[in-house]
Amino acid sequence: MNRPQPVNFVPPKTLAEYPVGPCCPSAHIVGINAGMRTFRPIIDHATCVHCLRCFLVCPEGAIDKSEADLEIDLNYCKGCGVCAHECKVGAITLVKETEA
Amino acid sequence: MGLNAQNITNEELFYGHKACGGCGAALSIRLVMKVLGKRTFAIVPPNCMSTVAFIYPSMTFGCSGAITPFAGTAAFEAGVEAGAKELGLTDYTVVGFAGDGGTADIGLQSLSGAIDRGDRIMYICYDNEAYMNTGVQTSGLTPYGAKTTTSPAGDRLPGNTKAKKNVFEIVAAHDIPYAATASLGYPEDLLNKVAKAKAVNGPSYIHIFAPCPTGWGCASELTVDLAKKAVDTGLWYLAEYENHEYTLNRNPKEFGDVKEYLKKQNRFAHLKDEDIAEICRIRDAKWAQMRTHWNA
Amino acid sequence: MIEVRWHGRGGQGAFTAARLLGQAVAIHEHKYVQAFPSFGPERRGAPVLAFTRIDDKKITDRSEVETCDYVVVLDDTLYGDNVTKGLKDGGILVINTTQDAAAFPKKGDYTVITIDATALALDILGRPITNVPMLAALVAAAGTVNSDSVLKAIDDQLAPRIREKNKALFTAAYDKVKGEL
Amino acid sequence: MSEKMFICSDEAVALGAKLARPQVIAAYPITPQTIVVERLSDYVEDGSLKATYLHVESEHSAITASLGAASVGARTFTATSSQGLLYMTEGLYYASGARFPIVMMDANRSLALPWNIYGDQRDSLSQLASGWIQLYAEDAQEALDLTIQAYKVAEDPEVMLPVMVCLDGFVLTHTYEVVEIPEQDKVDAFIPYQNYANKMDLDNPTSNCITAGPDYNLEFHYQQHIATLKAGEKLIAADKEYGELFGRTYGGLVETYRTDDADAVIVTLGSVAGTTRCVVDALRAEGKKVGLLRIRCMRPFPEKEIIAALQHVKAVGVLEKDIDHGCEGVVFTNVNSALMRGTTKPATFNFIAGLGGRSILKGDIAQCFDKLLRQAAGEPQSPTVEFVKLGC
Repeated sequence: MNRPQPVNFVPPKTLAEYPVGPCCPSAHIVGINAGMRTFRPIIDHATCVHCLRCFLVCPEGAIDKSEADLEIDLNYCKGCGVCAHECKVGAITLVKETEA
Repeated sequence: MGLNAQNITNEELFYGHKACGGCGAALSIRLVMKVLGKRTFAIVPPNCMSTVAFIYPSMTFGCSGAITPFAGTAAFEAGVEAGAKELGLTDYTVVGFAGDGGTADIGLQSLSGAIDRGDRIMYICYDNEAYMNTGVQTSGLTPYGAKTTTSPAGDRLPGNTKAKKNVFEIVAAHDIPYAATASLGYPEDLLNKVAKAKAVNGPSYIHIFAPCPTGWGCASELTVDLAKKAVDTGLWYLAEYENHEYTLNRNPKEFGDVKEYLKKQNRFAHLKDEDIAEICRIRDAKWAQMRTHWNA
Repeated sequence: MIEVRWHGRGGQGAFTAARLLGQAVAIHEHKYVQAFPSFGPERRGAPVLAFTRIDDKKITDRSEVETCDYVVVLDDTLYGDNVTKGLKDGGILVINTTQDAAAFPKKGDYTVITIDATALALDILGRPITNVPMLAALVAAAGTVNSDSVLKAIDDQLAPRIREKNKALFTAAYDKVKGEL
Repeated sequence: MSEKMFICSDEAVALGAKLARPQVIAAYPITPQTIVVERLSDYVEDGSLKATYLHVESEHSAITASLGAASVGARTFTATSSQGLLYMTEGLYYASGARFPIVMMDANRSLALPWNIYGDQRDSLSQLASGWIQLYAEDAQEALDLTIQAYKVAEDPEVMLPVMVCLDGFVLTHTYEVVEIPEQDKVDAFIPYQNYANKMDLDNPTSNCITAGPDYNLEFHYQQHIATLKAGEKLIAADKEYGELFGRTYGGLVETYRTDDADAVIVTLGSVAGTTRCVVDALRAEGKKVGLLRIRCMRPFPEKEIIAALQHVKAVGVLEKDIDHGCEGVVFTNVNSALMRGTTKPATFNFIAGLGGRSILKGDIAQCFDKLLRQAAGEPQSPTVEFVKLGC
């Protein structure tokens, strides 16, 4: 998996610890979005033809193409279903999170 | 060979945002950033994207970014560009990401000014056809017949009574070096237009058709599908303006089923057949003009 | 403190005269000066005022000029009560006119100096621009400013192509008034 | 050697700005600010100032482009007036909130309606809460000096706030007087360019001008408040250092004139202070114990200085060119509030004058003093907000 990871953020306690005005390092994600997900996409790697349509159209960028098999970053996948809908070979199925 | 899913970077520069599932705006930014890379100043007015991307302490842009006053996306960009140039910075892109309201309505003045001055900035309009961040109000880019919270549909009105403002051609009328329309339904086309815009030594503009499942009242998995159908039905078009000329990138012989496109969206659920006929009439008039006057 | 009020019409250069005088005494005679126009949008032909305040010490007074030592009128069609208003006893009124001083009956104990600056300007500049000859007339009549300072100010402030002619015009007007005093 | 020039305050500000070497200038013309932007564009054109001049399409864009330029660490200058300042309002709050050290000249001009181009101070005084350091010049020399000092204060790492240099429309902007022009090398040494800690940096990307929810918002404002107060000390220090380098000091946040033993003092700001000084001298010559307190800095508000100078005075009048309709003059509100914190409080009176460019004559000011002296002599005066020279 090669996706940005959440940082361990310690809230500033003193004025000196606050940035000068509201600014912050970029790519500074705090917490995960998995809680927004009702359905979880599951890739059937045997069916997948690696066309990368799902990688391309994922609004989250949660599908990682760096390995031989595509991986989904479940920390940030919201389960919107675009990947499954756009998959031309039906390699992605959505499973209810409670049943996954 | 152009950019595509195979050769585009795996690196994400818009990641971990709190947008709704299936957000077309977020996908637009994500794809654009893949082409622009990390040496980018991303300027975003107050809209859904700044709201989900810049909440202290959670920052989802991987590049430099800032929230600008709503009406001033292009002006802020112009300032960044001028400052960066004066400080001797090289090899960077200044891009703005504004929605349809931030572009066609409140931001139009500053967009016009920046294009007119020839500032080297890129401006992306992600068009989801209403003010979504404030709860789906009509914008200058809301299409005819769409129901919003300020263009209700009832016995007297069919929802919004105006066709979309033609921002692409307003921008082109400045004789901008490069402008294009795009759709999330054709992501490879979008990537390559962004690459083209990035290379322009002057202002460039890309107008992306970007569905909003929440605002449109449709299933979240339909974002890309609806964006493609909008193009296939002729309700949106893929075009470019460069070298003082318009070019139509897709010129379908036959349009897809408009009713099928509309009926997947709650914002159009109320439309009667005559309203749909009016939508088709607006479409056909636009295509007749484009096919006559533009390179196809 | 010496206060000068200039009456002209928009486009005649009354404020330029006020500034030239200011430049002359401020930069070349090291005095303290304020020069300012009547405020607001200037429209060609409309009556306008300009002011010069001169003192040996720093001038902090920013109020309107209420009384003045010298009044300069660039165009005698502007002559009226507002021209003589506030003119101090012992002061000087300088008018661009073809008429004699007697045509401007005094309303106080001041001196009236007349000069046909338009004729001089037409003769030397070829245009009826009377601000420089009227400045010359004032300098000649008042005697408190060195004419060399004004010639230097003309060098400082006017565009090169009009400098020499305006200096000639200044000298001509200055000599004429001095000769008649 | 410094050079003396006979110029107006607009030109003085343009020269001050040029000496400060801004890298970006973004401005939109408005009377009576226009001479500033005309001169600056001349300097950029003739190469005497190396900067990018952005001819923007509105004041909203002028301040927004300034935000953009400052956000990458470029020294930035802009100028406006009146309606233009109001049109900038949104961006003013961005600039101070983002802690961008933009310097702006405001040519004080009345606000519509009634439509009016003449000088009063309703424009800048309407923006006291915008978070900008707000300075008021009395003459062209001070306007130039403040423009340079503004960068010193704005860019101080402990401050990092925008500064508005205000000067009276026409009365200053269009009045020519002798101004001493500082030497460029000395100005360079006084305000060397420095990196902004909060800028966007390509090599270490940051997100700027961001959102802070209820859990962090208050702290950012507290931080900004502390920095604004700090700016007061920095201005005093800058004035002192400037004096050592250039031979001119103005005395900090307020300037007092013959207040030490005064029974009656007029508090005012901007060019009318100069006229008041003449009136003070005239009345002193008659044996009347009167004085002047000129506020040079409205934000941060010089509470301590005002209490120290005025709490023992019997009657204080605030003479100001603005009105908060249905209340009182804004300067009066501020002065009164400060005096409430003193050990004793003088009787205070508010004089509204000069609105829409109405002239303030020496006699008008003398009448204000007359009211204050009567009060001081034990004859209670009406506390009602008084419109000076009201014609109805």
